[in-house]
Amino acid sequence: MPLNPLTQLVEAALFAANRPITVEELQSLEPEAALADIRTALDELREHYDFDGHAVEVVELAGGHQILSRRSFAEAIERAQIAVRTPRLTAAAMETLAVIAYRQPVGRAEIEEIRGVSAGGVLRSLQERGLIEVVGRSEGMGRPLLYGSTPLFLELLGLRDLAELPKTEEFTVALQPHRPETADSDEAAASVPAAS
Amino acid sequence: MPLNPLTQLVEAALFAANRPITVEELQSLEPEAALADIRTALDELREHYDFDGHAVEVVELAGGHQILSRRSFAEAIERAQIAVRTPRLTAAAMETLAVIAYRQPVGRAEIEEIRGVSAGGVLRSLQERGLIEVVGRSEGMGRPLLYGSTPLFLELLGLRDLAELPKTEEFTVALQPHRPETADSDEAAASVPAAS
Amino acid sequence: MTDLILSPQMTSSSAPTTALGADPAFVVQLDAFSGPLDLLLHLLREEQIDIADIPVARIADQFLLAIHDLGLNQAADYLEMAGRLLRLKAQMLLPRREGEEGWEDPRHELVRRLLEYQLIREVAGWLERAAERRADQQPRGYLPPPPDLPPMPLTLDLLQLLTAVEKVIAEIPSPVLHRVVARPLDTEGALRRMEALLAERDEFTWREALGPHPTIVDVLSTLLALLELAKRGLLRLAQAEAFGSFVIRRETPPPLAPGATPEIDHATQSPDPAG
Repeated sequence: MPLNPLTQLVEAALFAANRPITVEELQSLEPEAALADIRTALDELREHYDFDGHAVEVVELAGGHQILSRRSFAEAIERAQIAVRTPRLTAAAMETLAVIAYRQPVGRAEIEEIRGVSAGGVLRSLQERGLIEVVGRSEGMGRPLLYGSTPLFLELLGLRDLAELPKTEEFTVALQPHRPETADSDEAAASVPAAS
Repeated sequence: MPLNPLTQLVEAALFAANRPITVEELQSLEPEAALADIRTALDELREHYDFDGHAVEVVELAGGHQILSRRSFAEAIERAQIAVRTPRLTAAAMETLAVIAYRQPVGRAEIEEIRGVSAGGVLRSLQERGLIEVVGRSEGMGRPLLYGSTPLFLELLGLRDLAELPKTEEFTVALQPHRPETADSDEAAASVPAAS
Repeated sequence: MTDLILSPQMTSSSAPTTALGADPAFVVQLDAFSGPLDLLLHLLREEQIDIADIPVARIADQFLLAIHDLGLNQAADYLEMAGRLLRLKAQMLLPRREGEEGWEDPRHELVRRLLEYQLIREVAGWLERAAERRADQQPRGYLPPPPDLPPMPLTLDLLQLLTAVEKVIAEIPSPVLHRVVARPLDTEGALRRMEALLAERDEFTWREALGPHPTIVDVLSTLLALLELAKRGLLRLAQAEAFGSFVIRRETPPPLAPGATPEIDHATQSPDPAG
């Protein structure tokens, strides 16, 4: 089942670009193709990869599409030292990202207030990694910088958009005062929730 | 015609690798596979890509194997890359560039003092884009690097040289290098307090 | 601040054994906690304490002991929290009447912060798991350098650069620069000016003495010159009212114009050769 020409073009572009590409960007490959045609081509490519059992798949994330290797091969690839895994962020970085993701645009003072620690170093390194960016200045005293998350943040988490972040209400378990008798079950639950 | 498991593994590894991978390296993915099995898997992958008209192919180079996009898509990919990225400078980069253009040679500390934010990430990205370069080291503590603008900077602005940068009264006051005030030479101006 | 640097003896009496103090492996791991709130949550969990009803005195002591044992008692963030806890401990000890109107539990703010932080921890955990899942999938590893492409067309123009320059300037806090310049008073010059004035007129005002647009230097020089001339008895300074402009009057006849003085005119009318 040979791929049709537009699908080939889409595959070439997704393969060449090392980041999520939007449907609109793909359309610029072939000006005569409608957005619907691009979507059809993406579907064909996705189905083809699935049907033939390719080790890669078309993933939708950060507002675009990207070809990524399938999850099941990660361990073997790492073991053979052919590619390295993205290094994990520290707890401090993750907490700071959490505050920014949910409160953006948010200033340093508020982040520090919530986390109870100074945030200068973490903010700088998150900014250098391109996971957050300055999105404006507050009207307050000294007009402090306000931070927001970047598309790369979505890429790091494999999210399509910010709406995919769980609502804070979904974490209400955590807001329940911690009671002795439920301590064990809480901890067990805390480690699982978003596994699916 | 679904790919067999070893072929999948080889595909995943070649896709994720940042360099050509030898048959021996591929073998380490699956210790039970013989070198001949790896070669068969490589052949199967190559034939599959050819048969289904994929935009990529398995190429043998530098003593190893690599998946590359086909030559016939080079133009489209090139076009796509241009369409994909419109590299615009961020406000932070612009401001940093402005400080450097008018104050060069200038160190990171001074840039940070003027802009009130850390400049490490921005400096690196401006340097990577070839808009600024290290032009020396300061005599000060730790002999910090000094930055200046590059010919590319002038090229992008359409300027013949730095002297063509506009000079307004405002700019010169704020961005001129500090000069130590010499008291005695000012006696003539003694009756005009504001040095306007 | 000094009372926050604890010696172990100060707390050992009240502190029950915590996992932190007992396990030496824990002590080494400084990064075990991402902040004072994290440590506080840990202590509450250890003790199986309801966040809504924290025994502040006990937790404050445990917190102090913990940061001491963990070597965190140098970190400002932990010290600040220790300070808060000690204040809270003191507030809880204040006597209050039963059912007192308007009494607010001083622990309220701490509880609010702990709950908020706990939520952020949950969110961070979710993000962490999402990132782990994403890291299980590799992007294409090899990216060839673009073949002989001209440098990326950067959107950069002069107007943008100048706008950026203006922005930078706008943000620069205007430097407070005091120019300190030696400005010697020109008393000599002022003396000569005053003598010239006195030669012409019997009487003139302070304002006239200063001339148009005097600088502070002119004012001081003129004043000194006038005082000097008054001391020599060449003029008299008079002020009609308090804070009024003062009048300068010549005290002796000018040597160069004898015929101009009224006294001489009256006394010696005839000897005038021209008469």
